[in-house]
Amino acid sequence: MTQAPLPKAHVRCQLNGQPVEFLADQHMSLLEVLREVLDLTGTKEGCNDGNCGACTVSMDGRIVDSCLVLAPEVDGRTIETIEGMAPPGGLHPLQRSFLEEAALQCGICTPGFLISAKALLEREPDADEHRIRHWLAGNLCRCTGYDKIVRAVLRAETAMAPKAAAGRTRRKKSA
Amino acid sequence: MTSKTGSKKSESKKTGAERKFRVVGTRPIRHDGWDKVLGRAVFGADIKLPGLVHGAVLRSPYAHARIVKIDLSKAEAAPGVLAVMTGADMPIAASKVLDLGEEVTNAVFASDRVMARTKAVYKGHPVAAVAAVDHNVALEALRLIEVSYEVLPHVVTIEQAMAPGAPLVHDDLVGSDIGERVEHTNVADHIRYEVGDPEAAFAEAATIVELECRVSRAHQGYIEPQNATALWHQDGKLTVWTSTQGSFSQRNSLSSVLMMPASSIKVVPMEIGGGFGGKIGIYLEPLAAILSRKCGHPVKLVMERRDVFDATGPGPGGIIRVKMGVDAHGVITAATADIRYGAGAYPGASINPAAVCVFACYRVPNARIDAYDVVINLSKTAAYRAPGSPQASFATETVVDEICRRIGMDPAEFRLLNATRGGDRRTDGPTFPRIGNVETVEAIRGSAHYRAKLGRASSPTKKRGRGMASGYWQGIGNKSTVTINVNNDGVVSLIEGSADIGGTRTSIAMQAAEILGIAAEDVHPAVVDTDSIGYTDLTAGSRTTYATGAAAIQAAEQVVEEMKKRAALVWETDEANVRFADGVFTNGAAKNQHLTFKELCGKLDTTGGHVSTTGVVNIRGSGGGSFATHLVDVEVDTDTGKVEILRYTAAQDAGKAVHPAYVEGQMEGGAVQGIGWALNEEYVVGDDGVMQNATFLDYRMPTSLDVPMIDTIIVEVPNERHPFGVRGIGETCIVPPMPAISNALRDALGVRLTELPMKPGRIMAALQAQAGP
Amino acid sequence: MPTVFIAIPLRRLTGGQATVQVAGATLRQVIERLESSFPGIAERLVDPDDPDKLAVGLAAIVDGEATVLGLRQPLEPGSEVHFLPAIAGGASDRRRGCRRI
Amino acid sequence: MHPFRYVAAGSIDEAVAVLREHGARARPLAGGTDILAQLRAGRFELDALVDVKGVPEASALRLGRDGLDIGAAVPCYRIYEDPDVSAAYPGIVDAASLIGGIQIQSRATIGGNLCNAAPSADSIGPLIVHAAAVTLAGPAGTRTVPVDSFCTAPGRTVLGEDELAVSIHVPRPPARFGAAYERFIPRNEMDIAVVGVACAVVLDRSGERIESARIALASVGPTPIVAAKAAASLVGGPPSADAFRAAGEVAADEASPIDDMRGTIGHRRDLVRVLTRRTLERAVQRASGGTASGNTGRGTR
Repeated sequence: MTQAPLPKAHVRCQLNGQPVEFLADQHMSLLEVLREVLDLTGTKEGCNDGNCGACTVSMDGRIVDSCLVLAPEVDGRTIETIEGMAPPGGLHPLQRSFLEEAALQCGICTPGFLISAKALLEREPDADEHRIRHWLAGNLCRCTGYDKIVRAVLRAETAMAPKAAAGRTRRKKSA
Repeated sequence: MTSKTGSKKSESKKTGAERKFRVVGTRPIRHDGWDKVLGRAVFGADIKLPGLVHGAVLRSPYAHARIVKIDLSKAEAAPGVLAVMTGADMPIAASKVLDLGEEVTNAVFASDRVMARTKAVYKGHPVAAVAAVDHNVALEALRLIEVSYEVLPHVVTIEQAMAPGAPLVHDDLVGSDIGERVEHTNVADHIRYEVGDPEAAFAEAATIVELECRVSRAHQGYIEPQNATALWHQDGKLTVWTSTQGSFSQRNSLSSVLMMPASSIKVVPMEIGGGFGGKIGIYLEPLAAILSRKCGHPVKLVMERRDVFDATGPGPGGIIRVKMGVDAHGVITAATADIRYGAGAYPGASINPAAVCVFACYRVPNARIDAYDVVINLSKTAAYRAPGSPQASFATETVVDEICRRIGMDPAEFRLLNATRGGDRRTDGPTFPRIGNVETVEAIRGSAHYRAKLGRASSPTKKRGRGMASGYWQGIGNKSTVTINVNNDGVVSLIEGSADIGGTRTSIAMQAAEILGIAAEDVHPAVVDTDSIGYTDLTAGSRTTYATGAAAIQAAEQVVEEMKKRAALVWETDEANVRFADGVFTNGAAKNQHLTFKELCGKLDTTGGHVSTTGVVNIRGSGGGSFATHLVDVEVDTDTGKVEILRYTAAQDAGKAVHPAYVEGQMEGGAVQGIGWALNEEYVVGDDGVMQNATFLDYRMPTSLDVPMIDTIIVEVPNERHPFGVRGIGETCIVPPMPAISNALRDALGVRLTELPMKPGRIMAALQAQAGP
Repeated sequence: MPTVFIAIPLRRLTGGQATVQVAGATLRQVIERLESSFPGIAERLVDPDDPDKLAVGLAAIVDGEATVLGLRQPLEPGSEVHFLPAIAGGASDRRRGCRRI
Repeated sequence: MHPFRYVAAGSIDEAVAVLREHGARARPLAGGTDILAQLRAGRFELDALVDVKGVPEASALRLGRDGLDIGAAVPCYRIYEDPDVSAAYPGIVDAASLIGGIQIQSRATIGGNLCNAAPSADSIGPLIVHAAAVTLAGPAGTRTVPVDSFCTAPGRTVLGEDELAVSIHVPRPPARFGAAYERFIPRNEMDIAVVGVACAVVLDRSGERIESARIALASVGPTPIVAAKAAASLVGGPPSADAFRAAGEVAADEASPIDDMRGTIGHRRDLVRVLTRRTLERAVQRASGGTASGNTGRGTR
């Protein structure tokens, strides 16, 4: 404990479309940096060991648990968090469908689910219920029982690809 | 996974006369929704304050140990450390703790629980805490605190704790055995209810079934860990920002533990990331307060997940024996229950609600219920969604299922034959008002699911089964305050003190909107701190939409009365001539004189100024509580013991569903929590008294891939105690899933699982026992 | 006259009687009359620190619902009174180590 | 967490130099999904973590004539999203798509899974039945160790303090080869194997006889267990249900499970029987050109 403190890591990355530069302890997680250094508290901590998905962010287009990424590792990377999801003044179709389907109760897991679901729909815009459930299994929700979350993702698929998906989703979705 | 996404949502079963609603029963977007989907909602751990510093808590690694010595010197000297505290800093003097006995106040236990003084009585029991310039410095400083422990023998099961000569969790605990004082015991309480003569009735019964069930303690599993930020102001006042189910009850607890007047404490409720009963008690708040007093900064403490499992209160585990007898027609004639719950390290498992709920679904003319509150060296249990009911009801509902099999009666018919109705006496004495028990059974019997065939299993080694179970939670009423401020633009601000965990801002705002004849969106609800609204009881006991809703209705009705006066001024007529309906004021004494609510709001400044009203309620009881009946289809792999939930339907009495989507959400979420408790969730405690699976990885809560869509049927039997007929619905939904799944497994496999969780290894062991050696 | 249902731990004081008819227009009056018939029962029902309150951890269920007025709860001639452990709702945290009934 | 240095190594030499400097107080960092959780839980403390994702040999995924080379820092998704690898190495893809959830698979690596040496590791069994070997680099140069002799105890391997795993070589499977991995978990995702079984078979030309077989078991011993007797029982015989069942019985005897929070001895032996049978069926199906792939990470149903 008596040795001199380690120098901080100097990190540059793209964050929600903007270049960002920060200093962080070398052992800090991306989650800590987002919440404590950059004041982006939309990304939540639920377990700090990669088992709840509340801290999910996108890194170079892939979802990761930000609690399991070290701050210096994001140097040169592209990070997207919940704060960067909506267009200015609006909502992403998933954000809207989560509201319309009442897909959140307490809301603590919601940012993580939204980031995960967005990554899924960017890859598989017509993912079916099973695929959605599989993709979202790394995100725990304790309030909703997942029913309305899955419905919200299905609804967003329709909203994002109205022509292609309308007929199929109508069959899949509840009245 | 074969969920039926095409399944119809929320068949609604209406019963009884109905008021015509314009807002209640619709599905507006929740008011706090935008902030929550944008990541802007500020939860407890998100708070930032000028000068904020961070803390960490040192916890006992032992389940039971005397604290011989704590050396803080190295931690205090470490760079960046601002304050260190131990139990010696807790305001209640040590000598007062020795006064434990009949005069003990629960504040002593609450205080003792948040930080140990002389001995640690559960693994994870705080023994010291540090505030430092950042969280990691605080964590590192914990490693510099030297604690010498004398490890004591522990008891972590009910059998261990009740055994003759068992080590005592508290040397000075005074227990009560049906009112008789007992010393040197781990049984804090034994209560009994008795009606009629159960032994005589059993002697006459045509069929008797008795089962002993075991239930693991189970954690609420909220995703947001406990957190608290406190600032001890220079003038002696205290502000606490925290995720809590009740800011006022939190204030009361802090007042007792910190020995300061409640009025000197301001509790600011942050957005709360789930509670389910687990965020009622105080954990970190007093520690943050004392650290703040010592260092002069606001101090933030956030629990780690491991500590959430180790050191906060899950629902209790228990051993429940239920015996029930029926006559030749299948009518219940007698039942007894022996309920033993492990309270954790301090008394207060939910044994009384267990006793109230254990037979609540059935008419039982001759009954005896014994319930025991047993202290053990695990963290003190807390409320968990219908606290006490699921464990006891698991035994009752599996016994009922066995009786149905024994006498060859359909389980829905059996329930309809024996169900409690309004006017029936509960086994604990009082009579039910109008209730919806029968109606939930009828709703299930009438559902598409009930009529559907089970279908063939997906492979030869798999077997399918169907099970039904009912459940009850009583709920509470109590105190709530709502203030409505009317704005000139026709929008009203609704100020409340009820923590919103699952959308109650909206369900309360909708009730005010209904009275005011305006859109739900034109009521802007806000949950405020304890200095800014009148006393409001906690968000628990299924009370918020019911009781705070009633306060909102009262406040809105006062607004209408005042606005009628204003309309009379506008029209220069007598107030008695002004009528109000559907959001429009009309002058009964003149033609074509009417003003919408919004229009009249524009004239407030010229008719006497702003309008502000406050509704204050203190409601006796819940109006009978809420009943539910669930139906589940399972498929079991007899090679591995793995269970798949194929189809699930939940019917529950909501009285009147204010926002049906959030009523469904409660039913769906409760069912899935119950599925978790039924199949996998448990505390695995080692011989060392330490929970071995204290991570989300190993605690095994259901993921989205583990459950199907949950079909819901909202039954509406109006609550006579609420103006709109609303019943609290948040809790009952966790009661039926565990027995429903046990009953479905019985149907599929021919074996009875009596121990929760019904994990694969247990199912395989049961199948092998059935097959014989 | 209101009917008071005597909880099992208190029946020792009532000579085993499970229900007792007691005159009284409020809970306080009923408890006072109970005390005169069955000495010692009041101290099991009333908070020793506040004579307006029920004992800690105790609820009085009057006509099916818990009273919120404590001993000032008005009673009807046909009222039913049960003294039961407090249900505590979702709020079982605030319990004592030892109850009085 | 005890503060540590983060070093992004650009070459094997750089990485080895840091490991040499710190000895037991430095470790390589690949996906980090195990080591960061363990550090935070206080299981051990380090003075340095060497990120090897920038080491070219460790981040390459190469499918060549002689087989597959999986850099130790290659995350799972790169394996299962590669159609050629998926077609040629379904047993390894089975494991790569089972580890954690999607978030974890973005980061977690087969190399990390191997070096973490958990008895329950999902990828080690498939590597063993694929006869894989791991290349280690240290101050004295590189050496190659067969995966089946890499783990020595729970969390322990033959790796020296100043060594790191660089890549894993999986030989090109012979003709009529099939492999499969299946695990049992109580949930359907985000769980640790109660038992895992990996099998590989080579059929003879007729497809009627098993020419060779390998079976490896996870979570039923301190290290992955090679069920050699069970595998031997199959050789020369037909790929029949009876043979698979018999092999399952032998494998259950070869397992040495313990009771712990994730399962009991009895249940684990039962599961070895069942999963051996099931994975053999799938491996043979794959060896015969069937399409028994399409794992969605859902564990045993």
